[in-house]
Amino acid sequence: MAEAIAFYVLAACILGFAVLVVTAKNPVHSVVFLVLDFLCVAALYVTLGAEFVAAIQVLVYAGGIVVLYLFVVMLVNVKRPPEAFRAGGRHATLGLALAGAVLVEAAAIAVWSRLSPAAPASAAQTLPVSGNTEQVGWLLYTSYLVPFEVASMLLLVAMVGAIVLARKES
Amino acid sequence: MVELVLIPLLKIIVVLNATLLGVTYMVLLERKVIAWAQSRLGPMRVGPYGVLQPVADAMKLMLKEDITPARADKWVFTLAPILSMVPALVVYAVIPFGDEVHLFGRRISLYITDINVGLLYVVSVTSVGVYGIILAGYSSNSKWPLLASLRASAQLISYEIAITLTLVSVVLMSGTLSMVGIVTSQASQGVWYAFIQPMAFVIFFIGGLAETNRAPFDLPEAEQELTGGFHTEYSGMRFALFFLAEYANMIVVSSVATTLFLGGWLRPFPNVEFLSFLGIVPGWCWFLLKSFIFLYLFIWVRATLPRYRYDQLMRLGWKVLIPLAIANLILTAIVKVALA
Amino acid sequence: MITPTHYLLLSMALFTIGLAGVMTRRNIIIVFMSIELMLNAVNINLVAYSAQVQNLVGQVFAIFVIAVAAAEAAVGLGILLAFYRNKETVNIDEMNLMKW
Amino acid sequence: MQYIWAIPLLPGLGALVNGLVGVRVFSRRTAGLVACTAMGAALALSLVAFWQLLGLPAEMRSYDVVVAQWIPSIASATSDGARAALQVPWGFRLDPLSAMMLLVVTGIGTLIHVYSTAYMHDEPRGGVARFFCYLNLFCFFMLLLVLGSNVLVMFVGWEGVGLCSYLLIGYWYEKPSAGDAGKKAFITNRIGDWGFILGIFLLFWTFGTLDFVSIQRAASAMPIETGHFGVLSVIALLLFVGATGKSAQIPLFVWLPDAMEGPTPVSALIHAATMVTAGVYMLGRNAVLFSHAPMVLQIVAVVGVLTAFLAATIGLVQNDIKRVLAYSTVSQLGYMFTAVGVGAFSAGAFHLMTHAFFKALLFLGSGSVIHAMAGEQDMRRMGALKRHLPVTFATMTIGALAIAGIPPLAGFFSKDEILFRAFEANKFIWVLAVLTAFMTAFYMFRLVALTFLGAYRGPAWQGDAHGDRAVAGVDAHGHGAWHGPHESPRAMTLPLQLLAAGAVLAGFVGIPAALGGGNAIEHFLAPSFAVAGVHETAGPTGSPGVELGLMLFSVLVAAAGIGLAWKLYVADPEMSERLATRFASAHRLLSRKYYVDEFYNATFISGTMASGRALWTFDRRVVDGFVNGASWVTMFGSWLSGLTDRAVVDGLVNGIGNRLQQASYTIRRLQTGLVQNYAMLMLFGVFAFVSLYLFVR
Repeated sequence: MAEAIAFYVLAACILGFAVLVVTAKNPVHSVVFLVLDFLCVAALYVTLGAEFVAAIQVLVYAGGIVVLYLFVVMLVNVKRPPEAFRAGGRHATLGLALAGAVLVEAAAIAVWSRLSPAAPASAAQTLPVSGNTEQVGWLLYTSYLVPFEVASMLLLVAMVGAIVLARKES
Repeated sequence: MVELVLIPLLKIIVVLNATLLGVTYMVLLERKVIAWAQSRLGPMRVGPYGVLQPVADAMKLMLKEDITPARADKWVFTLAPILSMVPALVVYAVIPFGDEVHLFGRRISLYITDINVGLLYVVSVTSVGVYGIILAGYSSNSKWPLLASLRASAQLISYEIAITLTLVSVVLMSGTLSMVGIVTSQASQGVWYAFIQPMAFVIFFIGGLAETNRAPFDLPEAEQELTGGFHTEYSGMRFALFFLAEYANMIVVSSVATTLFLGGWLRPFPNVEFLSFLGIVPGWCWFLLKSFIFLYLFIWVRATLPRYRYDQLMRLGWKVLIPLAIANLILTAIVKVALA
Repeated sequence: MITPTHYLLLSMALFTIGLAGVMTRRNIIIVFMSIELMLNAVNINLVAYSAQVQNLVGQVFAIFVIAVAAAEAAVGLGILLAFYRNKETVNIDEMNLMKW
Repeated sequence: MQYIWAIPLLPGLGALVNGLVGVRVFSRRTAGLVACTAMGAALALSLVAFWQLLGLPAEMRSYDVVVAQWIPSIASATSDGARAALQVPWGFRLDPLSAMMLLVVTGIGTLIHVYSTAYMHDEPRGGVARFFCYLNLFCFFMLLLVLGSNVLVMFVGWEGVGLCSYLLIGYWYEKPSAGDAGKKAFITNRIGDWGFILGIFLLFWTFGTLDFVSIQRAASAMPIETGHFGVLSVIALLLFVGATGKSAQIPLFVWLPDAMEGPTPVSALIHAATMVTAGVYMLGRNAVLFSHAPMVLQIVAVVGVLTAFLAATIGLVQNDIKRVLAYSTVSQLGYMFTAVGVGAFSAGAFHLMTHAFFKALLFLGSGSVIHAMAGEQDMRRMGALKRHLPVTFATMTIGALAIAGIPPLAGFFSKDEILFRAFEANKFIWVLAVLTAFMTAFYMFRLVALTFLGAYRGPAWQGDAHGDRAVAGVDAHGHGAWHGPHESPRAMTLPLQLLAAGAVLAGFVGIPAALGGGNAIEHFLAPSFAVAGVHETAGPTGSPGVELGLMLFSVLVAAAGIGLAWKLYVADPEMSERLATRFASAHRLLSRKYYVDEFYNATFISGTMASGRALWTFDRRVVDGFVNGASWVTMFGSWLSGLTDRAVVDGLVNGIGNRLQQASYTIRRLQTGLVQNYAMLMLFGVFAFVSLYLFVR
């Protein structure tokens, strides 16, 4: 019951903020709604018992990435409104319609063909540690060590690339 | 029912009021201390020795006209103080003020909740706090607040990294993310992490100063150059909110520092037997004492040190603190593996 | 009772909203944000199913997705800044250099 | 004797040297020297070989030398279906007949070479070298012809001498008449050679071999085709056709008189002594075949005697000294063929030899006269040259007597041999032969009389320049104006004297039995024909009395001819004119050589021309029509295809190209470079797949 309430409330918040993110005229508002959206998503994670992911969501997304967006938004304080120029043949409405159609179809599929795995296909894997964070950490440092390192390398490369890109040529 | 709703509610009310009260008198304390440091008297008019000064300030702030600048982004302008206030208060949810106490025949733990990602929670929430500043600077549609907010956000993000790294090294020592767990682990290990992680402690303290925009890192509100920083355009209650948020953050930082490095509610040298007579003093007193010492350090530093230049700030953050923190982290890991 | 289907529908909706943003908005920064939304939709799915099947791999993947999102944001915004420095615009309609 | 292969080779080398080097660098003297040494060496060799041959017993007087394999054995079918190998070696055979010819060719050839050195010394330098080159080359081929041990080698020589005669007749090629004469000779010979080569094919087809001896053996095994006209007869006839071509018999004799356009030594060597007798030699070589084909022999005899008679009649009235000799040559050749025709091969060969001597003598003498008269050939403008050229006069008189058959000169023996055999064989032939003999005596002495006796009718010296010959360059030898007739230099008179000696003595090798002689030549030559076992008994079948009578008769006839000639041209010359006017038509007929040339012109030549024209017209009209039509069709087709190419193919290609271009114009609008468009296309794909999954599943 409480779970259902929490879910519906959070879902409503998530979708609402998402719509606001997309529709906001002012990029800064979009950013703000994005932050709120992410916070709601993090809350959803908490309800799903994924505290670690939730924390990471807040820390990385809300605290890091979106701040980056905000920076950029404020850096590119555009002289003219960015929406001024409108290129022909972009068919935004068609794209919108297609997105809606895909949503409807996928929803239909999801609803009518109960994609939910009935029971835990594989009984909860037994990890030597208990607690969400510990288990995730265990997985990260045992089974998924290589992907973990690869991800770290990716981040490093991305950082270097971003710095190189953003540096003023002089 | 009582267990599930009432007691946490009571705890929250108590903590919030205590915090706000503490914040108000923190302001008075700061003014007094700085006055004394500058051989002044400080506020003396309102009440004996100006003890009622905070009340007067509160009244003034609440009664003042709340101005919204023209062509400001109105509701962001409104949202900004909230965004900076809420995280500051939310953090208290995981701060363990003390051990369990027996009250009215109940065992009541002196903390609101103890989540197993407590430390991450703290970091995340504080990292969210930066939005208040940025949005405030942006929405007030004025050049000084914008610059201030940019500085502030950059500064916060930079020092957040260092702080997080120190926290990681502490977590390495404790083996848990739960605040209570950290304290208990210090008890079980019989030593404050300040002694076995002095580097982390120092870095955390400096980072805390930066996180809370305190001197010598108070560039976001450098009066001389930015006329008050990101909340230049604010007034009245919204300004009060920023103010409260800042001091609340100070308390948060000091509380976290106490929890992580000074053993929380533990008496000094918990593993020394002949000091066990100190045990008669309840743990929450010890906690408040340690936090007070931290707060006093904050004020002391502000009264003592001049302000950094912006590039110096960044150089310190990126080229000194972060490398030191990383080195400390690696060293800790090595030692830990070696001992284990 | 909340079944994974609910979470699925939620993530679908979120994804579609992000998609709509990508399709419609002309400010490239907002397009980026929409992409972040889509990534979050994916993450919701992952986490929801990992909770459903009592398997934490989903959360691990979510973390990887977040890391990748961070990288993407960093590089993408760096590109955006470079572009802005050259063309003084963030209008995606004026970024048609891929034609040549 | 094993070096006989070198005999032809030496003149060949000389020709090579003169032809390659001499024409450029040799002086007249050097060129002559080279040629003469080559011939001299050849003569010496052949003398040695002849001597060695004489040393052998009569039966085995046949010596073969194979220098190299010419045609390695090529399997080929023959008449009886048996597969024989066509295998032709460069083989030379020395046997009595070839030995005799060898001596004649080399001997007379050498003399004539020597003669030529003086006769031609007014020619331009390169010309002389060329002349000697040709001359040597002729000797080379002639010797090849003579010594060839099989028909093919002989044929090579045959063609070679034909070529050389063409070259030498046309030696003064800047003279149209000379060129024409050369061509005439060559083409006429072609007709004969056509028959010859057909004969060769048939020979191989029949016998599967080309070696003379093998052919003779094989042929002797075959029955004599008295009644019917078998393959042997065909072969013989074909070979005879070839012989008529080479030896200027009816109907192919017309080229020989014109061949007199060539330098006189050439006439002497080729058209009197050697080449023209090659026909006779060839017949002798294949005596067996002919003796097995009596009907062909009849034909040969008739043709020979008719040729002899007609040529003699023509010779009566000719005024050109060389033409007289030419026609006499023809008639003498006719004699030889008559002899062959009546089966007297050895007699023919004998006459061949003697005739070679005195006819060469006469030609060289005439050459000397012409030389003395600075190129004048018309006898009516000569006369009384006796005191100017005594040697020439003497020698030519000897030659005339010899040819007239006055004993004991060479001509007497050989000619009487032939007459005797003809008398035995066929009286009609004998009559004609005798008449010919009479006429021969007559015109020969007419020649002598007109040339050497009587009054001088020639131009006065220091007088008018003898224009026409000036062109030829055989004018007063080099220096200035002509100062009267004079004796020729030693190099010319010496051969004359030698030949005169030959003309006197040559006959004595064949003294008939009737005169108590052993007829050595006949016995000597016998083996060459003996293989065939020809029914030619050494001794006359008739009684010696008859033979003696015949001899006496012929001598009388000859004397009568001489007397008549004396009467007409020395006693009172007017009488000849009177006769000429009286019998104008006959005279004209004769002087026009029975209009044979005209006849040939009217029939064969113009016929050929007409057929050629017709063919040409056919060619141009029909063939070219076809060709052009074909080409036109091709062009039209290609034009059509080009049209289709442009219209259809190119149209298709360009059309496709244009369609593609327009399509790309439209499709390019898809390529907006806008990320969102691409994203939307992706989305469209997603939509499609989701719908698929949803509705199809």
